[in-house]
Amino acid sequence: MNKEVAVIGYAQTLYEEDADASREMLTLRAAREALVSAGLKREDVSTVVTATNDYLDGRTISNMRTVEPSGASQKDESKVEMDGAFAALYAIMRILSGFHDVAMVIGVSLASVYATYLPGIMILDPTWDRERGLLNEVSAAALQANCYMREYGVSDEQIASVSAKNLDNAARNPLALRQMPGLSVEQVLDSRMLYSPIRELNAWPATDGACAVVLASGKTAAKAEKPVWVKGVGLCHDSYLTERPLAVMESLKLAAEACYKQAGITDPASQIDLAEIHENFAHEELMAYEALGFCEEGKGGELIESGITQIDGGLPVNASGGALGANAVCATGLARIAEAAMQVVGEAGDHQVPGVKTALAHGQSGPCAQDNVVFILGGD
Amino acid sequence: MEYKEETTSIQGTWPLEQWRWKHETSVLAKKFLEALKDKKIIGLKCPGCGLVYVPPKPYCRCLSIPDEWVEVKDTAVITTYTFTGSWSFGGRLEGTGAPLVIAGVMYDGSDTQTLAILDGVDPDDVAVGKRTRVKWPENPQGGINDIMHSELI
Amino acid sequence: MRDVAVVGVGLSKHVSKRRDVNIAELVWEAVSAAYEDAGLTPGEVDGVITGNMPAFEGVNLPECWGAGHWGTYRKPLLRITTGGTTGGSVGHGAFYAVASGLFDTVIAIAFEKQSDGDSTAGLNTVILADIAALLGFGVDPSLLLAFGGGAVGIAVYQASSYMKSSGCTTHHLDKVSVLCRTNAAKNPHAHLQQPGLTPDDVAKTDLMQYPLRFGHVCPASDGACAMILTTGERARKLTDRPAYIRSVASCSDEGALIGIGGSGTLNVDPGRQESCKLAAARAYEHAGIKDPRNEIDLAEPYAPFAHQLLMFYERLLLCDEGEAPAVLNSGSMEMAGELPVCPSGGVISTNAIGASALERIAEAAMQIMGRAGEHQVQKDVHKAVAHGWGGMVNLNVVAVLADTPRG
Amino acid sequence: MKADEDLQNVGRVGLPLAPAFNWSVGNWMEQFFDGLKERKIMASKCGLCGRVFLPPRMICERCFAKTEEWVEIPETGTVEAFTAAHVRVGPDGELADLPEPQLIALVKHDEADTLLVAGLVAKNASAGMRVRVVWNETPSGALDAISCYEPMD
Repeated sequence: MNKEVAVIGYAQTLYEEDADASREMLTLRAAREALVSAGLKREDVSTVVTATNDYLDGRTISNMRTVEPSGASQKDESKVEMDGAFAALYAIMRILSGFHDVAMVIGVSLASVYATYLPGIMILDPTWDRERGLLNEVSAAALQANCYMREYGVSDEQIASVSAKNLDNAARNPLALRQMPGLSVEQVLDSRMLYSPIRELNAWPATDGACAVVLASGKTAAKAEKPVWVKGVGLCHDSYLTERPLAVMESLKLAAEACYKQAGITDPASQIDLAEIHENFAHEELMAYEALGFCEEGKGGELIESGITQIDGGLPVNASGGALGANAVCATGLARIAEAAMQVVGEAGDHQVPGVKTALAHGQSGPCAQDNVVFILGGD
Repeated sequence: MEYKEETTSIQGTWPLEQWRWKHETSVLAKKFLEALKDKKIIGLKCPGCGLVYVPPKPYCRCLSIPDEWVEVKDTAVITTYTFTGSWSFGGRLEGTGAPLVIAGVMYDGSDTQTLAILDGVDPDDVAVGKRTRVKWPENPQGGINDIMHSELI
Repeated sequence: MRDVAVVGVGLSKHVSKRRDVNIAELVWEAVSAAYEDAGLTPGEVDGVITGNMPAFEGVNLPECWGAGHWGTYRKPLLRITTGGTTGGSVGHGAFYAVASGLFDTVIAIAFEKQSDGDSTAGLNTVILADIAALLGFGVDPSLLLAFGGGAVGIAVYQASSYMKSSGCTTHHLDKVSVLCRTNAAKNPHAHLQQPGLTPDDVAKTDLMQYPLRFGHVCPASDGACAMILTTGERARKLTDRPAYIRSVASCSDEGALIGIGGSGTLNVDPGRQESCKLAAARAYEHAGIKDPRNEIDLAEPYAPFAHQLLMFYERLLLCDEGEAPAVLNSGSMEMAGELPVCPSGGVISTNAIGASALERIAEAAMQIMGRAGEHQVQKDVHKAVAHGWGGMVNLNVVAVLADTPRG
Repeated sequence: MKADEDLQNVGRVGLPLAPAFNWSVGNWMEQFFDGLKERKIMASKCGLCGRVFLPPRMICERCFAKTEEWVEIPETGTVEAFTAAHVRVGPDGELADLPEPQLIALVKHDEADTLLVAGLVAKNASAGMRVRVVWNETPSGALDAISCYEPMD
């Protein structure tokens, strides 16, 4: 894509364990701040795409009450019931169609409202897995981690070093929930075991929060102070978790291929300056390295060991702390877009990586990262 | 394979009893209800667009936060109405006699509607646009029931 | 912008209980019919837009386990859900997917299998969060059912408000039910098919809550709808008469749990539906339609309750406000009339909720393509409008279709 | 964490409601369920690509064709992966510690192409180990007919 759509504003609320605010108020805060960031008024926005989930929010039509606080009153509003990164893709479609000029995208959820692991169980095959009581997001991810480790000889230490890296990075991000400066691999491996090999610090923390991103057409974005152009997008859905090889993220690979093609990326490891990956569990980041072409298949463990993905490495991944640092479901992937854009603009403060020109943002949805979406963002 | 018109049903639930919704309104309600004890109806006015929300609401469609408490009148205009039929209350009203008339009313000075029961009113006498007044109890308790009943003026 | 056209439509048969299939298998029936209608295979489609109203089935993200049945193997997929308007929103998503240039051919899939859940409980989850807020105001929970309009919901407030402003009477409501359900008798996919139904029959059904009787209200259906959209260029290769989607527009207003909750304050009367007028006006403008009353040949408004067919006919700018009851009396809305309304039988005859608004677009497309079979209207349909309604009386979606591209 | 007390600005409320569901499993799963009653494991096979679905699926996702062949597959298989569960999801939806770890295995049955998840009772579990089904002596239905897997001696 050549200067057709750009991120022109973004905002995230503070990620908290138990926010002293309703979902609507978090939405309103994110929307207001994103408009300020974009230098626009509510009237300038023509379409709003929210990302919420009825089962998380405990109500049918979960977008019903986000209409007003997202600024969508009497506007063309829709809801993507996936992560906010998918909602961003929908907003991009709306802008590319020529029907809309400026789009607001908001993802929000409050883990303190819902029973943390029940919505994930409700995704499972209701005719078999769901009521058998063994699978949930964490146990499914543990089975995936074991498949991956077995297939490629990846170690517990390599997986733990993802957590150590991201939670240390999170300590530089004032909005992150789980900030653990100097966290060591040993400390990660000492944390509470959930489903082997997944320990508490290998898994996302239950989080309250919202993220908003303002997107604009090329014409409007050209007038913006610091447009971050969307250079490529790609998404893909994979088969149900018991019907696909779990050791590889095939749908992420396909999403990345489509995205790279649009963005003219032929050598991702050298052309991309920074990546924000939606890793619900630490091992997923290693699997994503491979699917995104940062390294060869099976070499994710070696890549983290090389230090390249550290915040001061050649290809920093999750300088923000990633989903391990904060995971307000539905906002998490969108926050990766916001963080990637922030890095390109140079507004990331203590977790700013110098010289980021091209950044990758990734979002996922469904058990064992069944759906994936990838964006390449860049400056002028 | 023998094709069955009725196959096994698996039972499951959505255990919503585990959800805890968060609302600013529950906090705003306290002030609103307290005012009812003095037979006063208060709402929140939006600094952005001037809309007056009764009952109070924590956010406005213009993305401002209504923050000014204002008093509105207890007289109102009917905006819509309904009355109960045999299936209201899941059929529990069947055979109990007079229908219950419920109207949407907009208090004078407010920009929003709320619901009021019009006691003993013949549905034929109700119309959108007619005016009502709150039937205050002698000693308001500071609950929504204080303004739940209105009469036609 | 690229032209976007419908090249295939598929619907399952709609009934109250399909217990021989699971959700995924039910949806497959519509999906495979759409592929057959379009003469395409899943391999020739490069994206999937899907949605339903999940509280009815109790399954979160049902495509995660079910989409293998829908030809989605390793394809881009977007799940869009917006309550009653879900099907319309899915159709709009499919439109934008092609119009954006990111996808050439996509399939829109929307469904509901209400017999897997308890429809009333499903609907109640719309307002539980609000009820939780109401309790903060000390509202007597036993009154909530009546306040909420009993089983009919806030529609009763909307109905009486509309009837007051338009002069529509309960007799008109009876006639709307007759119009739709006798049309439905000619539609093999429709749920309630009542050939020979008379207004008197409807008037004799029990009153649910004033002014709505059982005969004025939709059934709860199990059913699915799928629609294949592609570029104008490819559509012309696939069929002689594609149905172009000229434009889509939606508009969301404030949720209307009348008052008290504080979160739904109803600045607008539920009978006004300004958001429908706004959406319609935007859609007509984008579609290049200046005079909808004369240019539109057929309308598929989303009307699960009888009064809504008339109300939305007005709000879709097809006549002046308050005129629809007279238009109904004139016979113009009938299948052989000047501007047939819901020849499919509409939502009052068939309501698999998440699918219903997509079915409005699909039915309009079928009429333009001349593929509606026994319920094909007599006149040539050049331009049609399809509508969806939902949320807490606050969401409206509109699509304008035609037999020619925008030009 | 989810106390019902009011904080400064937000109230939290729960309601004792849990919508119930009954999912009809369809004729393909029904065939599987009928088989389990007789301790037979029935899988459906795609006539085009030969892929064998366990549990059965009506449609082969790769070929978009009905899987119309049925095969009875052995009760033996290979552990693709397993996890030691130190916790489980309690009725409140949160993770609760188990008194001792339990193994959960992802098993590829011989002759099947998709996977089943069930408990694994083994002293020295390892990925790639050969296992067989342990049938539940008193199943309450199809869902618990397979009790767990045990190592093949």
